[in-house]
Amino acid sequence: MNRRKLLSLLGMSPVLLTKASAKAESLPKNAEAESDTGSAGGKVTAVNPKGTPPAIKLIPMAPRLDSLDGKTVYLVDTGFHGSDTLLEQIQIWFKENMPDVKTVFRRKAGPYAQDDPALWKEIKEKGNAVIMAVGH
Amino acid sequence: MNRRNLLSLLGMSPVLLAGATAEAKTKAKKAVASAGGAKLEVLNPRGMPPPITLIPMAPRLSSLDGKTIFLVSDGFPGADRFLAEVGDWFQKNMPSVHTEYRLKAGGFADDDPKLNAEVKAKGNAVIMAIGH
Amino acid sequence: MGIPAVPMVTIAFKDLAKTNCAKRGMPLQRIAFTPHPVWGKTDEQMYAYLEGNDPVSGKNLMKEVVDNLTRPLTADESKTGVVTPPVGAPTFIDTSDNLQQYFLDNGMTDFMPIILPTQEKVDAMLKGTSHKPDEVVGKMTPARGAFPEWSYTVKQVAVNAVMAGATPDYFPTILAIASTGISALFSSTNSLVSAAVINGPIRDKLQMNYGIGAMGPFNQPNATIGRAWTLISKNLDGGGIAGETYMGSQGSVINYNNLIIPENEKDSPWTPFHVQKGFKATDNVISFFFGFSISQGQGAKGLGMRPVPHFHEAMSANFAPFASLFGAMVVCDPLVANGLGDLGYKTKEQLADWLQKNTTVTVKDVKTMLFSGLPRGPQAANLTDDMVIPKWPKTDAFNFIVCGGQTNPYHQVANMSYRLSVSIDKWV
Amino acid sequence: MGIPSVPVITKAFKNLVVLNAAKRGMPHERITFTPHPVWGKTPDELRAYVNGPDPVSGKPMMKEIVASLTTPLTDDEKKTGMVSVSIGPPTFTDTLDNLQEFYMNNGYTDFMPIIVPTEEKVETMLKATSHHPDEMVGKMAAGAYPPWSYNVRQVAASAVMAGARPEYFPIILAIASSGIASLFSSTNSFAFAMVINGPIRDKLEFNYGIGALGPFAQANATIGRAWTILSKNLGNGGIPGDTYLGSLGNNLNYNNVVIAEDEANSPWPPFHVQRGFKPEENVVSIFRGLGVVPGQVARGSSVNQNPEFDHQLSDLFSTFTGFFGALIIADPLVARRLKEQGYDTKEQLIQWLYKNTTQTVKDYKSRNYAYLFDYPRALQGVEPYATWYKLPDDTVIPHFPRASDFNIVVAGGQTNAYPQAGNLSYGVSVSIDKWM
Repeated sequence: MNRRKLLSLLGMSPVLLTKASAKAESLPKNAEAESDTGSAGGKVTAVNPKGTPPAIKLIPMAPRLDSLDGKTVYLVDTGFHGSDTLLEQIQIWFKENMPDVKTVFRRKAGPYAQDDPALWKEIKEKGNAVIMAVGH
Repeated sequence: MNRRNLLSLLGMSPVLLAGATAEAKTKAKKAVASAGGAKLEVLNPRGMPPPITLIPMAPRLSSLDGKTIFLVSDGFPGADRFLAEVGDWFQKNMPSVHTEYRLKAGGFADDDPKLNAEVKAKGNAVIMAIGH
Repeated sequence: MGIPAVPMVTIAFKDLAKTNCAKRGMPLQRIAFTPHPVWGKTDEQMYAYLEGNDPVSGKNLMKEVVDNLTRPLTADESKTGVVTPPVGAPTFIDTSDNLQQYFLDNGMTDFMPIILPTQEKVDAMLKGTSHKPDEVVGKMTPARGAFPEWSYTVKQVAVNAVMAGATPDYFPTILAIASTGISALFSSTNSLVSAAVINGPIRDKLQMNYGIGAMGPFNQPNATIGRAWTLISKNLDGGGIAGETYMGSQGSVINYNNLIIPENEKDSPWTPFHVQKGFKATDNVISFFFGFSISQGQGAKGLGMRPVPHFHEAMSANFAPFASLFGAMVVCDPLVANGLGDLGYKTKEQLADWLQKNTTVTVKDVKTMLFSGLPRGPQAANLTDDMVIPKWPKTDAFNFIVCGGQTNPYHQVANMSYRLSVSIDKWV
Repeated sequence: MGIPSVPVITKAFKNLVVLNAAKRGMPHERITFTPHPVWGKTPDELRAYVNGPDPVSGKPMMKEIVASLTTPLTDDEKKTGMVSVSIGPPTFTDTLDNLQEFYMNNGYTDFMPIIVPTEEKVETMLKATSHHPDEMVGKMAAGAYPPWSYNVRQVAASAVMAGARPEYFPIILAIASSGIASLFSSTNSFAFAMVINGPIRDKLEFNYGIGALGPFAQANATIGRAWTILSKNLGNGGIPGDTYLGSLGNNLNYNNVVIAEDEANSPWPPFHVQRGFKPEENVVSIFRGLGVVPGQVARGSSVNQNPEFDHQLSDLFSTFTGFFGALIIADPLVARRLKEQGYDTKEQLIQWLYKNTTQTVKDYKSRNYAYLFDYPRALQGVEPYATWYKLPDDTVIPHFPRASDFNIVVAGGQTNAYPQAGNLSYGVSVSIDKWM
């Protein structure tokens, strides 16, 4: 599935996103009245059972760097099995292919969905970019 | 639940049983109509139960004095010890009654023809323990 | 037998005992009831039962036993003849709301909404098979030997398939289930569960889910075929009546929809299950399992081994509380199956071989397990308490099904035995 | 953070991550994918991943990462503002048969027949509570997603669909108010349970006798089912690959584990009273974890001996993860037998089980959940994990970290002295009366 299709599943049309409009489009159509073969005869009106999703605040991405030369990249392990080994291999890749880049490996403390404010503070002070490994 | 309700759940009315008729009466009532909506006709989802042959109970003894009673366990946990207590009770209360303990072979729902033959040959009555 | 008999039944089985005697032709059987349970009671407590009253009749228990053996029979008790229990009218007419309620009140559902089985919908279902509506499909009982078998036709199965929410293209699979006569609501005080493994191209034709959430509520064929099995187990054999034809003390949630496991054949490194059982890869087959529930394997030791998880050790650890009465069925995510392949288990048989040898128990422990048995035959004499023996004597206790969405290398383990496989194609 | 970052994700989570980034306000987030899985792969195999292509874009993985960190942002990527998400029109009109199919095809159901929620039926449901149809009931998310909110009317629609009777509605509202979805987005296929206490059990004819957990009563069946349907509709849960990721799935998610406690036949105080409620209050308590297993298989109860349920339960727990607790579902026969053995209170049994259910540090560390969940806590200094990770391998430690991880409820038809146990943790208890 491509990103456009995925987002429309979410009820977010790409058009909508580009315009950043707060107005919702009624995407799902009414059930079409098809051939009236059902033994349950006439038409009835039924309510939509869906809850109310929160409005989404768009977050601009952080500005990119001109180049990674001489920069410090933090490699952050979220704690899933195998992430540490993958990030080690990324570290080796930088050493071999972009030796000017300094890499720092950190395992995020706390469960995977929890923030680690101390780590974020450290990265903000000492780092220029982050690569996070998620999944296993 | 009393026996009458139970049997009618089964579709066997006590009347029916007493009459021992082979004809099944259509007992289920039509659902009663009430307000709202058109009526539909729908099919009964039930399968076909086999006919039941009534089995007359074996004639009773006039008294247990001097008779042999087989105490038969179905093999559930605790049944053996329970029947040992039944044996004790006869010894204390009706000492002329002779009791024989037997564990029925096979699964709890299986017949044990060998045991049946032995009981028939040597016994006058049976007490079976079921449950645990 | 011709010899007077009195069943002494613990009161928990009162309804069961009475209706079952009636179904067997002795509706007026003289039964004496004792308090429940006897298991776990001391000899003194049991003797007190005997000196006390029958909790149903209120009469002195042993006096009642003696009386039942000696009091002359009444005319009704001596009756012979044949009775056919009626199952109600062939059709019911009412509004859809009232009919939903009527089916529920009369024990014809799993207590959830159904599609009402109108003639039109049943006819549409019947188009899903070439078999004639009146053809007898099979016989079923809530427990073989304990209850009489009922029989049923293609049409009666179709009514239940409609009710479950199945579509006509699922019907051959449901007929195959019904043809085995296996009830999903087996009557035992153990709350047992049933599983069906589906193999062959029909999995994709029906768009069955063998990916993410395969065993959960995410797909129509998985959900409704499983549900249909429970509905036919109630309606086609009189099963699933709590206290009468269903005795599981605590019950199981799995009985609602049963475990429906289409094998993920394309992502599996191993032979599909039906091919193991002698069918062709292109055959459509449903295979049946039965036993004590299923549990998730990711809590076990061994799975967190680094860097490579020891799936086989985790499985063996997960079998620790299993009873040897039933076997071990393992549902492996494709990631697990492929991981095991990398570890050298190139076939299901190699894995079964390792697990049979390495899943062990002490003789002493087996003696404290209600549903596990010690080896029989000549070796039985030489067993000592501290001896370590395999939990299952043969590798055929182990069965492996590959299924899952590959989001995590997890497996689930079921203390369940394989029963049989039947062709779905035969019912198309 | 203001610092450019790139998530590196295994391909299995593609849909999840793209959708989740969008829900969190970054629909264009630059993501790099690796083949799946990385768990169980050797360093050499992972090296090949790093030197190979991103399996989604086809571009060399590391070049893509560097480019993501250094290519200037497009206008779209810099955008701010608010977007709302559509859930479609408030009603649909069609024949009952077509609506039945429409609701299923739109993911509103559990793929089984529903009662179509007509305005009339929803109105009837709403009469069973004094709360206003527009009152907000709560917020729910099926994982680490922005939660959805819902009012009394929206809960009523799901209740009708599940086949619930109006008198069940206060219980369904109480469940919805907890905000706990019964379909949780995790690659683990979690299970959920509820325990019902108070006089409402008899008023609504809950089954806590024979077959208590099975398909034998309308209240148990439809209230359990309503939880799953509302988790889909109100919490946006249960979309495979997006908000549901359980690899194998869990059969218990259809109807959930609904346990009405058999208070009358229990020798111990009912569960809600243990939690500080009065006996006459109606309460639903929620549990979550991995599932439920039967106990009669384990060691401790041969035919020839009297059953030892304490030992049996302890044995059964060997395969449980200590990450979740143990919920013991004792048949009244089991509970009374335990009382005869000397466990006068649930607490005494819990203390025994806590002390006698043990494992070695070596076995503990070999558990997947220890590495995933406990080790990061140990790094934060959280006890007992920080201490456990420092102990020698052969040290014997408790299987569950706290005695409070155990809970006991009594239910069953007394046809046999069997327990069941769930690897389930207590979440919360909610008043049902509040929603009458």
